[in-house]
Amino acid sequence: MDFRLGEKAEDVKREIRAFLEEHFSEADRKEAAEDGGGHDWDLYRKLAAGGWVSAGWPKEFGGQDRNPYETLTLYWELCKAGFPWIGLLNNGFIGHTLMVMGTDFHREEFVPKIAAGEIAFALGYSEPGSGSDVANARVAATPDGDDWLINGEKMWTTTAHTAQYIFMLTRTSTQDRPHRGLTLFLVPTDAEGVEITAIHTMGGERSNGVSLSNVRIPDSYRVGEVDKGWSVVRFALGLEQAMGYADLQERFIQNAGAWALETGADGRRPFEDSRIKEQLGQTAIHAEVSRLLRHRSTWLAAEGKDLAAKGAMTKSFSGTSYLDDAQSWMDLVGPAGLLKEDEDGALAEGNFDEAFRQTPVNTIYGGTVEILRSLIAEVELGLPKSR
Amino acid sequence: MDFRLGEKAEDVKREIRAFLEEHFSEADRKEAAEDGGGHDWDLYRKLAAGGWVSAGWPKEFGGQDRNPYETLTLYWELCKAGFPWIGLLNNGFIGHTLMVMGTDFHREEFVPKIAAGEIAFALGYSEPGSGSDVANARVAATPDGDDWLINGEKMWTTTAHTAQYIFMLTRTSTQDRPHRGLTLFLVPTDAEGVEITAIHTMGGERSNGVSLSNVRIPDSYRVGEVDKGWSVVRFALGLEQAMGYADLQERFIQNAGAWALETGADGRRPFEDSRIKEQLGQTAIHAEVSRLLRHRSTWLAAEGKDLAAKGAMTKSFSGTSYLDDAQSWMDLVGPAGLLKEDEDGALAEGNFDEAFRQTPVNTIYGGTVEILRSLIAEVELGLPKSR
Amino acid sequence: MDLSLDESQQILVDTFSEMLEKECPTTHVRDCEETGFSSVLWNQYCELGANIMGLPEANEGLEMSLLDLGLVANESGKALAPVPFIEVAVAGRLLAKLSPDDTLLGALTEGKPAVSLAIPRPNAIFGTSGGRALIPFGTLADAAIALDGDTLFVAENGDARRSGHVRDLGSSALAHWRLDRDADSRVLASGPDATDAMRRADAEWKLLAGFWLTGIARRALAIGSDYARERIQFGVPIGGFQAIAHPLAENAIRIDGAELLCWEAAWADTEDPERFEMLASMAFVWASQTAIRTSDISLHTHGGYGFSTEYDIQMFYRRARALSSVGGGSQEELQTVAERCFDSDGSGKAASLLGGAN
Amino acid sequence: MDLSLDESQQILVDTFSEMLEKECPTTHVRDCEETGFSSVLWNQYCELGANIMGLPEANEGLEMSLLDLGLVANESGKALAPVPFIEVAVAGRLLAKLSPDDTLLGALTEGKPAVSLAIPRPNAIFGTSGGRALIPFGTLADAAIALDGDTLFVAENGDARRSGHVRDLGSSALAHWRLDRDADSRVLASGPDATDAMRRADAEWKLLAGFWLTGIARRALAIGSDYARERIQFGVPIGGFQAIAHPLAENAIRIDGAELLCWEAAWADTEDPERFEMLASMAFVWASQTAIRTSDISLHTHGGYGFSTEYDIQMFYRRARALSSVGGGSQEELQTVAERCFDSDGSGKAASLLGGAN
Repeated sequence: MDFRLGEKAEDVKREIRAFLEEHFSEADRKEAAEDGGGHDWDLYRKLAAGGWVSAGWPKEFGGQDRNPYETLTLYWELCKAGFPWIGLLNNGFIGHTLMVMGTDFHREEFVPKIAAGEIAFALGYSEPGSGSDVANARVAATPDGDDWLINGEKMWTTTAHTAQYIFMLTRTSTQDRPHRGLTLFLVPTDAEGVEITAIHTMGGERSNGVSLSNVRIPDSYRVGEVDKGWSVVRFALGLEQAMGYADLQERFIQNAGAWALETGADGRRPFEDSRIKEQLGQTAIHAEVSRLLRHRSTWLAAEGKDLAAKGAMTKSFSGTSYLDDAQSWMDLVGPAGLLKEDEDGALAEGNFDEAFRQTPVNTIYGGTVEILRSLIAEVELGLPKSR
Repeated sequence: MDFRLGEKAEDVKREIRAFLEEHFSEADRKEAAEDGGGHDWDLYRKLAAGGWVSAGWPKEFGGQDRNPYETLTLYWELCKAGFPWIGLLNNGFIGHTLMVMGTDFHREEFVPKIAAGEIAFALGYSEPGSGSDVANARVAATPDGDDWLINGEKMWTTTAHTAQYIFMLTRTSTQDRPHRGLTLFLVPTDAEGVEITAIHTMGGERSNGVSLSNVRIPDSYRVGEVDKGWSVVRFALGLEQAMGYADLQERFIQNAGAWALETGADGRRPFEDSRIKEQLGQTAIHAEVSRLLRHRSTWLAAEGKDLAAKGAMTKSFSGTSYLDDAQSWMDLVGPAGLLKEDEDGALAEGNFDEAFRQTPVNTIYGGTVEILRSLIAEVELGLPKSR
Repeated sequence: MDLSLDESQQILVDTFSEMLEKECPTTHVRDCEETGFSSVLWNQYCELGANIMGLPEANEGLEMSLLDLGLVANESGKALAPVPFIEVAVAGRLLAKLSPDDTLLGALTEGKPAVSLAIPRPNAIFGTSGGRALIPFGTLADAAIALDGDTLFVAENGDARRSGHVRDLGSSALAHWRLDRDADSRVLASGPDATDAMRRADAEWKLLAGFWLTGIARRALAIGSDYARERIQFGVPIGGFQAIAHPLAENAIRIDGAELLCWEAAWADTEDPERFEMLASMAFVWASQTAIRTSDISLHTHGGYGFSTEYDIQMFYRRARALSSVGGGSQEELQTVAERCFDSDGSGKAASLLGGAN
Repeated sequence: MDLSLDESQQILVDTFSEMLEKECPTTHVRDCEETGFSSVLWNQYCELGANIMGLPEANEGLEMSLLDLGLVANESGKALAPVPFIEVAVAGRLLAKLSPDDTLLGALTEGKPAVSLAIPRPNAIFGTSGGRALIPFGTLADAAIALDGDTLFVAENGDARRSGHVRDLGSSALAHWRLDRDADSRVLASGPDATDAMRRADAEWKLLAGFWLTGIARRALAIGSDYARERIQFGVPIGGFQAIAHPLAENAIRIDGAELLCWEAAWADTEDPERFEMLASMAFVWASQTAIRTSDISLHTHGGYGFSTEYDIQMFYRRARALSSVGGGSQEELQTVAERCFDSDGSGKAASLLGGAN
């Protein structure tokens, strides 16, 4: 038994913290939070220059062959620091996918550019009518000569406005059950017929709606076999679910703790109140359990073991416990907790307000807790399907 | 707007408290709790002698024509005092049912004896295979000449071991949907082929299983039309759901409060701790809301208005909030909370232990919270059926 | 027992409900997100007499009951009305009692949102800075009433006291005020008169906030239920899934409970006065817990859309939380509930207060 | 990173699991409800060396790790074994450290459940009577170790100290003990040595209780899931209803979390000692909350049957609650978690402790 992530991961932690120290100022953090788009080209190119974009890729594709614990640490530190890292996450995944499932053309045309930080991908799974029911995607791809024509509406396509391509789930057949007629394409965001509209959210994140009108895509931009896209999507969602928000929970408990230990204007420290201590204790436990579940997911993946529903557990627990904590804290800290960062008198750098606004969606995107619980009930407990 | 139950109810409260003072000692209370059967013939006859058994019945049937607020108060005070009142409750209901839906034979043979405290009825709805799915009853009643033969197993037939009759739901047809082939009979507990087995529970209540083997029942013991028993059962369950446990919640908060205000061996009072105060506040609110919901159910019934799902709301809220409180308190009070009444060092007369053991079933019997929530979702919110 | 509104109460509800439907659609609430105040809408309120409802006739008031005020607050909550109805009502009643000739009362009757109050927090979990407080609608008020020890005073010259609008989660028009008892302040009362009056005013604020929060919850539930009936996933309306339907149903119960509790507290003001302050505290806590939970559940029911600023439900989620926090939050108020339920000297009060009106 | 048991650990688990399956069916637990102790089963434990596992070789012990002890506690929890495994282990280790030649150690190695301890409650919500405490398995022990201020002592002559068995919710073999420092007591340590040693012993007790509670939860979940798969209502297994399936699934996650947390704490004992006491506290709280919730959900899944004494699940429900309460309960321990997470002087400790082993 060993709960350490290992020396290499320790090194990554030091290196990425040094990188952040050098390239990511407090002002950058606030700007990223204000923008909410999850991707910043200037910062991203610096990451790429440091080799971080392809860190987890095999050396043959120009990567650094870093182990899953190193990648975990990279993501963890960036996320916790408030770095706009969604583009990195997407690109890491798409790069991987293209290396494994792509054609030679994909590997030559896209992979090196991703590694170099020149292009970025957004993920286009959700649609207005298919949220938790991802397999119900209706954006249609119909053959037209050697090309495909794509029509429909995508939703929640985060980073689409800064990315060059969308990795898009489309419907190519309605003959069989819904998940047997799905195909993936790389859709250039500057292609004719693509329109991108900002979707702003309560949490401050900016996402996008994407409208597609007779968008012509060559067959060479198709990824994987026709009608066989479902397994790719499930794999992608599985990766997301295995992560959770333990990094943000760690930041939250550290901020809350630091605030509680400060002496207030009245000469007392919140830490002296038993209710504050209880809430610190509970929040710390939630953060620790979330971290352990995420580490376990990483360990299972590193060992090549079947994750079964362990990934779903990671996200479900982390999403609900962080939400619970954000809500409990807000009730505890009185009106000053409502104040936004930088407002006079704001507590814990506005983290109480921020967490209150940002945590509800954690129980939704990348798989709602309802979907995850049904999955866990089936896979872990052998209960019948409960949708 | 008027939140008072009225003068008459006030009178009942005084009278029944005087009755309890005279006839129901602390030793009686402990004996009733120990026995757990919910009915005591000695005490019951005294109640009947005071006219309480038929208090809510019309005068023409020898009742006192008391209004629903008076009946509410009667039940409330008895329950809160720990009086074994389940027999009274069942008999009040069966008496009513026989007056309204019974034959002349029923009204002459049974009603006066109920009022006199001579006979008692148990309710026989549940079966080993039909709990929340009451309509799925399988105990079979088959015609045999002018009689019926009854076969099968009943479960959770509380007071069957002290009652003369069981008001029993049986299956008389399997031709149509489950709830369209149900018929009710009065089954004498001393009839040949009836066997009653004690079921003991964690909460200390004693219930019964009833096995029926070729039990011969004359057709005159049938209540209501053949195959039309479902509406009777639904009505009965509706009455139970409109009650809840607000009386017991009131007792619980009063006991907890009295304990918190006592000076302990260390010279401090638990009330001085902010966590104890919070829990007292929350428990008091739950008790008040439960009381208000129950009063509303009573008011709606008194006004002849449709209860819709308001009865289900009463029981669902009361059952879950009392359970939550019992669990929260037990966590708060440390090991001494585990001790049973009369043990050296037990807290609040053992009420913490008692509530912890008794409250879980409140979310089950008379309609599980799941069934009630589905009903509320359909009736109050217009959502689709969610079973 | 009578748990219905009488005719005049129903007319009051209908009047405000209709006005708000017309004048305060959620688009209007959105337009006022930055300041948290709509002067246009407040004028409508004043035209219906909302500013003088709770004042005595001697102050040109309508002498309406707390229940009437509560019904208006409830409708306001449903509409998320960005107006200082509660503060004006409570501060006005407090002034009318202690300083019936106050010029500020004149300002209130003219429809100016001139006075607010510093809500006392005797059980605050951590201290606030001495002499400084977040005042609801403190961005607008000329004066705020506050308690300092056992002295109740009016802090005037708001412009000099407030340090600008601070942005908050729920557009609560909050401002920090210096509450020094300087030349721009005057004493309203001292000793037990002062603490009694402020405890009473606090209970009124809490009760009206309870009504308001119940309104937020009621509307949030309706929005969530509508969505659950209409949104199709896996080929059926999501309201048919127990995981969606049951939490909504549970909150339907809680909201009914909050409404009954608010009504009972307002009714008790005149009919069972010994229980009034306890019930007002309970109503605030329960309505807070209910509004926060219901708006959360309804937001969640919307899936990702609930999170989008284009949808209304997130405004309910933020405001439910914010209004409760402005009053100190539910956990803090629970202590007050306990103190009002139980005589700390262990006398028999608890049994009678908890036993209810009967 | 390696989150699996090694071969010897797996053998240990299998050994106890097989023994318990044979010697401790729930019928046996039922037979011991009155006393909360099975001498027959305890003999089996001793035959497998459970009484000396945690002792040093110098005391004829097996010097096994806390993780090994935890694995045995976990299996014991699954079986609801009525034996003082935790108390004997913790008290024995404490004695071995401070009083290696103690005659009580001899009694323990002979298999007598001779020593228990008074679990300290520095954050007790209300006071316990001075010099009197509820001792787990205090019905059997000859002696109990207790802290009095900064003096750690052994209170001997149990027969004279205990006032009989008190019946409790979870058959915890509790007895009240007088803990006077009289002629029948002797000092083990004083000053920081004493408080450090007791804090350490408390952490060990809490961690082993965490393992035990995790075992209770794991088995309770299995019982509830089995029932949900088999019980038919409305024509289908009830496990197909989200209202039944989702709470079970949620607790499956919590149990995995509790197990990981217990493992991490036990591992940290030697590998990350600075975090050990913090993690032990966390493990106790989380396993408590998880076991209580899981056993409640599983009981509820059974419908009325869960309530019947004939079904096993109610024994899990009662014991989960009781074992947690014997340790003071989770809410009390949360304060300890916070104190161990954060240096109260605000130094940088928090960041490093909370940041985990990495």
